Parts: sequence; structure tokens; C-alpha cells
Amino acid sequence: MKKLINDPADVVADALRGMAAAHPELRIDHENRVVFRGDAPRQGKVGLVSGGGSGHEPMHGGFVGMGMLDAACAGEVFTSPVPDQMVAATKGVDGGAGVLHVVKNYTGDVMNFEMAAELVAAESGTEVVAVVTDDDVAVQDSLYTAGRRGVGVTVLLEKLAGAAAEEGRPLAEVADVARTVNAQGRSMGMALTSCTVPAAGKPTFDLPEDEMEIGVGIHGEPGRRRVKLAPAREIAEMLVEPVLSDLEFSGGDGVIAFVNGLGGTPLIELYLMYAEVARVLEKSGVTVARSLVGSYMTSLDMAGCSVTLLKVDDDLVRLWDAPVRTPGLRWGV
Amino acid sequence: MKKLINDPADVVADALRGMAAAHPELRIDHENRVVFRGDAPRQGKVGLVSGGGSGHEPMHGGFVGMGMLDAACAGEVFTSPVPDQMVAATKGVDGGAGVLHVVKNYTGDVMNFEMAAELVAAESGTEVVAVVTDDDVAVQDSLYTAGRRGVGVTVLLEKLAGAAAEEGRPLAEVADVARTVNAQGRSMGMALTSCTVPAAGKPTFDLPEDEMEIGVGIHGEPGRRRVKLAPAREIAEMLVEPVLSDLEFSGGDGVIAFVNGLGGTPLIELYLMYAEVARVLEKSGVTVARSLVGSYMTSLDMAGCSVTLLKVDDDLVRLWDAPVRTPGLRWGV
Amino acid sequence: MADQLDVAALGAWVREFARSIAEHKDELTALDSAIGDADHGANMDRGMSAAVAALEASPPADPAALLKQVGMTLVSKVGGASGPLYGTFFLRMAGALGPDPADDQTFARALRAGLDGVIARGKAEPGDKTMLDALTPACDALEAALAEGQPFGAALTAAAAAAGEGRDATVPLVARKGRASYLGERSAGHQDPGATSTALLLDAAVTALSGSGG
Amino acid sequence: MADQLDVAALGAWVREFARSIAEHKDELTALDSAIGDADHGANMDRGMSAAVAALEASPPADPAALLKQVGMTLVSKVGGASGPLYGTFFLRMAGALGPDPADDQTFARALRAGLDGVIARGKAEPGDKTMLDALTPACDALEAALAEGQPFGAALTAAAAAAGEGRDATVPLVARKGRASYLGERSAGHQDPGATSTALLLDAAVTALSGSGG
Ligand SMILES: Nc1ncnc2c1ncn2[C@@H]1O[C@H](COP(=O)(O)OP(=O)(O)O)[C@@H](O)[C@H]1O
Ligand SMILES: Nc1ncnc2c1ncn2[C@@H]1O[C@H](COP(=O)(O)OP(=O)(O)O)[C@@H](O)[C@H]1O
Ligand SMILES: [Mg+2]
Ligand SMILES: [Mg+2]
Ligand SMILES: [Mg+2]
Ligand SMILES: [Mg+2]
Repeated sequence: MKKLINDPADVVADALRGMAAAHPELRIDHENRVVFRGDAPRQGKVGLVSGGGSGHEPMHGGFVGMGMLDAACAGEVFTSPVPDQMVAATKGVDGGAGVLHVVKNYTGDVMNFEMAAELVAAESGTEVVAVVTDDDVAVQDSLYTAGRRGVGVTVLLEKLAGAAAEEGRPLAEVADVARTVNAQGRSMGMALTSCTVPAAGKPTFDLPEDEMEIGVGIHGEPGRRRVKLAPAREIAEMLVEPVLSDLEFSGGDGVIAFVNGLGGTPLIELYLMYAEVARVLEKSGVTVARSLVGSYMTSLDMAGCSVTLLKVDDDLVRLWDAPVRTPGLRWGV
Repeated sequence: MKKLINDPADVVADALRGMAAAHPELRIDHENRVVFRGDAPRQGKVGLVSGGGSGHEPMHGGFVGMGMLDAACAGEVFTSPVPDQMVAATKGVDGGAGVLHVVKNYTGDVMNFEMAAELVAAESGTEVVAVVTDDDVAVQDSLYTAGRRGVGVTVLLEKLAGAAAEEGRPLAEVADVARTVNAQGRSMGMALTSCTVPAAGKPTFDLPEDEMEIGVGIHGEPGRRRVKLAPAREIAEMLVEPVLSDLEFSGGDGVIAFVNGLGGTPLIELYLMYAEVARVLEKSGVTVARSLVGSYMTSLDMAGCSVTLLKVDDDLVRLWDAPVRTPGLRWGV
Repeated sequence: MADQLDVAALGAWVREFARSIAEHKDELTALDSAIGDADHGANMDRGMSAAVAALEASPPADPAALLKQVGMTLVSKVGGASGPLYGTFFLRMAGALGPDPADDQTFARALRAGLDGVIARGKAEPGDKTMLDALTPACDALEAALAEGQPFGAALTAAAAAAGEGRDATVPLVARKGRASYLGERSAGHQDPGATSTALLLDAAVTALSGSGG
Repeated sequence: MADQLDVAALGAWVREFARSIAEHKDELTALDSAIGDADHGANMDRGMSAAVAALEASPPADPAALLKQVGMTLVSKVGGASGPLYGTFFLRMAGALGPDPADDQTFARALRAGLDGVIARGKAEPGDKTMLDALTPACDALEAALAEGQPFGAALTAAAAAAGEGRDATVPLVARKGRASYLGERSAGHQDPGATSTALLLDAAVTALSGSGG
């Protein structure tokens, strides 16, 4: 295993020390592993809390700051944080206007956030609303299963709901924005290589030199199918087609198109993929209102990418353009 | 070779199409492979032109925009652009106040920029000054060799000289800022894996699972020595010590500390490295005035990192904090 | 002797489970690599090491307090799916035990309460390819054996055997809950990591508690 | 016949060089992988393919125009170190040739002018482990053989042999110029890619021009 780490058991704690050193504008509670906005709690503003397993950086800690999250809980690598962390985060951002939990739909994340909400309800009067993201079309949606995974839409949701909260909208409206974003966004990912979980010490799966996995998530779980390596233009089709056939994206005010790198893929390849994605969208009559290209939700060192499309209206475009100042996303400020 | 590409011969052209699609605020001359600020040339402002081989994204095209470069020339992968491109870029950003060429010290880059400057001089009255970066302490500096490579300092220089130009300083002063930055900055890099040049189709060098290269550049050239894999804290020492022993960094107004990822290394590892670098600096009595952590100057898909330290004074800190709006670096706007 | 399941015996069970998890850590992670995210071994080991450390640091006074402490520790140290699930399991067991040493029947009722807690928390059913596929048959077998009048040790052995069979039976299943469900049909042919750790829990009960029951 | 080096002969040389580069592309890239950045094969092939395409598209009228076109094409299509160096080499050769077919001596003088151009542009010296280590002995050998009165074909063969020896002699050298210099002592033990392509250039001259000289 080749990684820039010390003891595999210390990866999360060590990386948080680095974040703290690099971002004095944030406040990091190392004991609870919570990254806070330096000025949290903001009186009268809805607090946004997210979190999840580590290994997806900059998500979520890198999205803490003005216009996005108020706090993020960092779990062990690929392991949901525990309720204690979420309770600490929730209390720490409660400015009297309630708190939104942004939860990705994984059994562990959902259960731990649920327990945290139960604890918060038992201990204090803080109003907590949870919104769960489940945008991954690689997974069949069914009442009888764990449902779809929360992936790329989560990044967009944190930006958009964060902007709504920053504007002073009340909890119910912020939660509405979040639910709308989740309902209108879909994603699909692929991997060229497996990632290696530090504690495991070897790649989660083996993938021959001439094959790739289509329909992967962000935890190194194998995808839905394994196929021969293909040119970027075909990969773009394999990712965009299932997204387009799951939801109507043409017409209206267009989409935010998001090409995300999974950690081991350099930016040159992401731009190249974006060129191909844009081509497929144009061919399909989908208008791109805004775009985002980069590694914003990673899966450790996995090579690969995901494509997310989010249907937007005027209000969402305005929220997208609103100022944001976080380590991971920054504009307009 | 596992990459998100079409034909290896089209990588640069395809990636530029993606950049153009993702960044409508830039103007891309696809024929000459030059990325321009949308509003270039700016009358009365010194124009900043850089460029180099592709495969280092976001450098340089991703640093075009307000407060940084006016144009960037994209060469083939790891191959300096040709004089024609630099001539087109220089003409396109000439707002009457002269043009600064930011050149990394590689034989090819230096010769091609020289030929371009000769052509511009022959054709027009545009004043061109070139500043060459050569900050890599892994390479022995000598009059009898090609000298040191230009690496991480180039990113910082483009930001700082870009801010000076944006402020309206004249060419001589902007060039002075650039020279000062190069003189006061030093870098050192390491690789966990080789990169794979698309046209070559296989890794440039083989590196056993338990070894790493210390003193690599950004073109997949092997480093100065091969050593056993070590924990991040020891790697930080191997990178920072040679930098500190090449130039006095303690005292004064401190340094900009820059931990850069080489393309295949995820952000979690870069933050972890930054924690270790910050520790070494503290132990050595070096004050960190500002920091930058991320993959800003990559070497295709190489896993590894580099550390750059730049001694700063008040003026440089102010230029660093000045607004910048480019795809790759953005703040204060 | 129907009242031997005292704090010492239950503490021995927890320690034996922790030891066994540490021993099988890599195996659990390997199973989780095939159909999950390669952390089940690390998760369980982190949690059970912390549970044992807590037992050392502040020895609980009675059975309920002991299992509550284990459950709380798992909830606050593990995360992921297994943290809330195993945590809830031990917390619900604790709730079904009194402060006094338990007899066989009480232990069986507590195990059932734990199982119900896992169902309430995780909303899975037998056949979904989860830890329930080991825990449910184990509870059933324990109750059946005790109802037949078998001694506690034999009943536990039957429960552990049922858990092992349940674990093995997860291999052909297509997962409907947990991370493995994302693989759809590709999850078939692999043993569920959580069912595997649950079978270890029952094996640990045989080792640590067989001599204690009535 | 001392005036046989006409535009057709020189065109044949350029085409033969392009063919040989394409054939040895992977070898050149492999050499550049060991001590450089793995692009010398691609660079030379891109440049020489473009040079040949330009010859087809707009056939130059005379020797000077032909080599100038090749040089300009290399300068504007290759980049890297080899673009300006080979580009300058051909441009300077062109400058030393007139519009008329060249004789042996003129060709030798032009080759020397090309060499001087490479030195002026790259500021390297023989022994720095660069293309100069093949080009310099080739020029020397060509001039010596012609001075001895050897026929052009034999003189070219001697020049190509000297280039090959120079190329081989780069193996033990520690590079002082170009990318290989970054490796310091580790550059020793590897053959220089640029010296290798230069030896191909001389081999191509033997193949294409031997019959043309005086
Ligand atoms: N809804 C559920 N109900 C019961 N058990 C579950 C459920 N979801 C997952 N599990 C169990 O949890 C195990 C995975 O645990 P672990 O790997 O530690 O957590 P995670 O899946 O969050 O990485 C699975 O093998 C399965 O047995
Ligand atoms: N200063 C120089 N003078 C002469 N030849 C040089 C010089 N620097 C490099 N070369 C030659 O160029 C070759 C490398 O060319 P190439 O790989 O195409 O360019 P780059 O080094 O820019 O990647 C080297 O093998 C060497 O022979
Ligand atoms: Mg997990
Ligand atoms: Mg090159
Ligand atoms: Mg798991
Ligand atoms: Mg090269």
C-alpha cells in the first residue's frame, strides 16, 4: 500500500491536524472530529451539519464555511461517524433557527444520524430536520432494499441549501431546497482502479488492466458491472444515458453538470470527460446552466469519475451563484 | 494504461474542449492551444503569459483569469509548447504595457520561449521580459548543467506577479516581483508511483511496492534517489530539510507553505502531509504566514507530492491575499 | 445452577468475543472487501477493543450495567452500520437483564430482545443477507433447546451451530440491505461479513458461558 | 558528380529520416523514459510526419527552401528540446545551402552550420550526453573523409559510423544538459535519446544520399 500516511489507524486524526493547520479560519474539535465554521453558531441562521466516513475529501470538512456547511463530522475511513459527533456538531451550530442534517443514504449514516437526532431531541429543544440524499442511478431503487446511495448530488445540495441558509431562510425552506435538489439530481460513477482502504492495506477489488467497473459508489464497493476499457466518449455515454433515462432533464432552465474525480484521476482527464459529457448533453437537448469539474467527492485513491446532473430553476441558479467561502468551493466573495 | 481519454494523440485538444465548455469566462484559441482571459488584452495592464507541456493541470491554463495569468500555452503532454503559440499568446494579451513570460527552467521551455521572444521582437514593438523559475533543490545547481528545474514556485509566482500586474504595476516592477519570488522560493518533490504518458502507454519508470523516489520533478523523470517507503512524518523531513538547508527561511515575515499533489494523490493525504510539514517547520522556527494545500501542479497520474516554501514580506503577503478568479485558484472576489 | 450468568461470566463473554474478533479481523475485512467497503474487521475490532478497555477502566457492577456499557461503547466508537446495530443489540440485551445474575431463560429472552433491537434499528428481514441471518436462527435454536430442557451449554452450542449455518446460508443470497445490496446480483456467492461476526459472537458465548448456565 | 544533392535527393533524405523515426519511435521513447520524460519518440515522429506532410502539400523548389521548410515545421510542431534544436539544425543547414544543388563540400559545410546552430541554441558541449555527441563526430568524420578524397557515399558512411560510435559513447556519461541532467549520477548507464535520433539522421543520409554525391 503506497500512501502518504503514518499509522493507518491515525489517518483521520492526522489529516484533521493538517486541515486545522492549513485553515485557521475553521475551528476543529479534534476530540469529536468535527470541523466547525470559525464563527459558529451564527445566531438566527439555520445550521447545516453533514458528515460521513472519511476518504471523500474535500467532502465534507472542506465544505465548511460561509455559504455552505456550518459543521462536518469526520468518521473513520469509509465508516459513518458516530452519534456523539453529530450531537456535538448539532449543538455547536445551533443558532436558534434549527439545524439541517445532510445525510447520504447509507445504512450506517442514516442510523447514526437518526440516533443523534434522538439524542438531541431528548437533551435539548433544538429542532432538527434530516434530508437524505439518494441520487445514484447505478443502484436499483426499491422499498425492499437499502435504496440508492447518496453521491454527487450531496456536494451540490450542500452548496445550494447552504446558500439558502446563508440568506436567512427558515429551516422548513432550507429543508425544502435540500429535498428539491435531491429529487432533481441523479448521478452515475465508474472506476478504472480500486481504492485501498488504509486499514485493509490492499485494494478492495482487483481490476485487470483492460477492464473497468461501471456503477461504482464512493466506498470502493464493486460496481454493477465490469466491462472492457473504453474511450472517454463511450464512458461518458455509459454514465450520462442512465441518468437521462431516470429523469427528464431537457427543457426548463437547464442543469448543473458536475464531473467529479474519485481521487486518483488528474484534472486533465476530468476536463476531457467533461468535454464528452457536454457533447452527450448537447446531443440530448439538455442545456447546461452551470458546471463543476474537479475532485470534490473522492473515494480515497480510486481512479475514475462520476457524473451528476441537477435540474435547476432560477432560484437554484441564484443560490448556486451566491458567494461561498470554504476550502473546497470558493467564489463570489 | 488506464485513463479517461480517447485517442492518446488527442488528449490535449480534447481536454481543452472540456475546459472551454466548463469555463465560458475564458476564451480558448483551439488552433494555437492558448487559453486567454475572456477580457484580454487589458489596456494598460502588463500581460502575463505562461505555458508549458500539458499534464500539469490546473497549471497553467487553470491559472488564467483576473489576478493571475492573461494567457497560457498548452504544449503536448510533457513537451514545451512551440514558439508560434507563445507569439499568439503574447500578441493576444498585449495591452500596451508589455508582457511578462513566466518560463519554467527546462531546456525545451527556455529555448521555445526564447525563439518566441525573438519572433515578437522582430515583428512588433511589444516589450517582453522573461522570468525563469528554477526552484527545485533536488537538482544540483551549476553553471555547467541545465540547472535546477522550475516547479512549485511557478504557481506561487503566477499568483503574486499576477496580483502585481492587476494592481497596475509597470513591467519592470512585475518582473521584479517575479524574480524575487523565484529567488526566495525552493521546492522538493517525491513520488510513490510513476506517471504514465498517454503516448507512451506505460509507466515511465517501475517502482516496487515498498519503494519511493525522492527528488522527482513533474515530468515523470526518475528522482535523485530511491529509498524504502516511509511514514509521512519522515517523508516530510526528507522534503523540508533540503529546502531549509538551501536557503534561510526562519525569521522575517515567514513563509508561504505549499503542499502540492502530483495528480494521483487524494486530498486526505495532502492534508496529512501538510500536518507533518507544519510540524517540521515549527520545530525549525519557521513561521507560516499563508498556506496552500492541493493538487495545483500535477504530473499526470503520479502519486506523490512536493513541498514549496516561499519567504514572504508584507508586500508579498498582500499580493497573495489580493483577489484572484481563475478555475484553479479563487479567493477574495 | 440457573443463576450463574453473572457480571463475571458476561464480562468473559465480551472479552472472548473481542479476542475472537481481533483474531478474525482480516477475514472479516476480506469478506467486506468482496461485497462492501473493507472495514467490517476494523470496525468491530475498534469497537470491541474499546469495550474491553472500558470494562477494565470502570468495571460495571452488574450484568445490565455491563452490557449497557458495551452497547454504549459500540455506539460511540464504531460508527458505520455495525456500530448502531451491535450497539443497539447490547443495549437492548441490557434492558432485558436485571441487576441480578441471569438464568438461562432470562439470557435467552435478552438475546431475543437484542435481536428485536437490531430489527427495529436496521429494518432488515431474515434473507436480506445481514447479521440477522445468523442471529435469528441462533435465537430460535437457543429457545428451542431450552424448551426441550437441554442444559445451557448444549443449548448455546445448538445456537452457535444455527448461527454458523445461517452465516453459511448467506453465501447464495442476493443482498437487499446494507452496502452489499448495491451490488445487486453480484452480491450472490459471497458470505456476509456481519453474519460472520455474529456467528463469532455465538461461538464466544459457547466458550465463555457454557459452564455458567443451569 | 559533385552537384547531385538536389531538392529530390534532400527530400528523399528527409523522408527516409521520417520513416526511420517512425520505425524507432518506441525505442526512442523507451530511452527517454529511462532518463527523461518519455516523449522523444512521439516528439520526433510528430515533427517528421508533419515535415513530410508539408513536403507533399507544398513541394519546395530548391534545397535551401526544402530544409528551411523542414526546420520551420519542426520548430512549430515539435516543442520540447528537440523541436528548437532539430529545427535550428535544419534552418542553419538551409542557410548554408544555396538554391542550387549542393556538392559534397557544400553539404559538409551545411552540416557543420547545422551543428553550430545546435550549439548556439542549446549551449551544450560534446560530452554533455546530448545529440551533440553524435552530431559532432559525424561532422568531423565527414569533413576528414572528404579531405582525404573519399567518395561522398564512403564519407557519409564514415560519418554515420562516427555518429553511431558517439551515440554508444553516451552510455557511460553523466548528463550535464537536458532533462537527463536532473538525474545526476543516475543518468550514467543509459544511452541518450537525442544522440540516438541523430545517429538515425546520419543513417538516413547514407541510405538516401550515398548515390547522389560526387
Ligand atoms: N439494515 C441492516 N440490518 C442488519 N444488519 C445490517 C444492515 N445493514 C448492514 N448490516 C450488517 O452490517 C454489516 C456491515 O457492517 P460494517 O461493514 O461494519 O458497516 P458498513 O456497511 O457501514 O461499512 C453487513 O455485513 C450486514 O451484516
Ligand atoms: N542543451 C541541449 N543541447 C543539445 N541537445 C540537447 C540539449 N538538451 C537536450 N538535448 C537533446 O534533446 C533530447 C531530448 O529531446 P526530447 O525528449 O524530445 O525533449 P524534452 O527533453 O524537452 O522532453 C536529449 O536526449 C538530448 O539529446
Ligand atoms: Mg463502512
Ligand atoms: Mg518533453
Ligand atoms: Mg463495511
Ligand atoms: Mg523528452
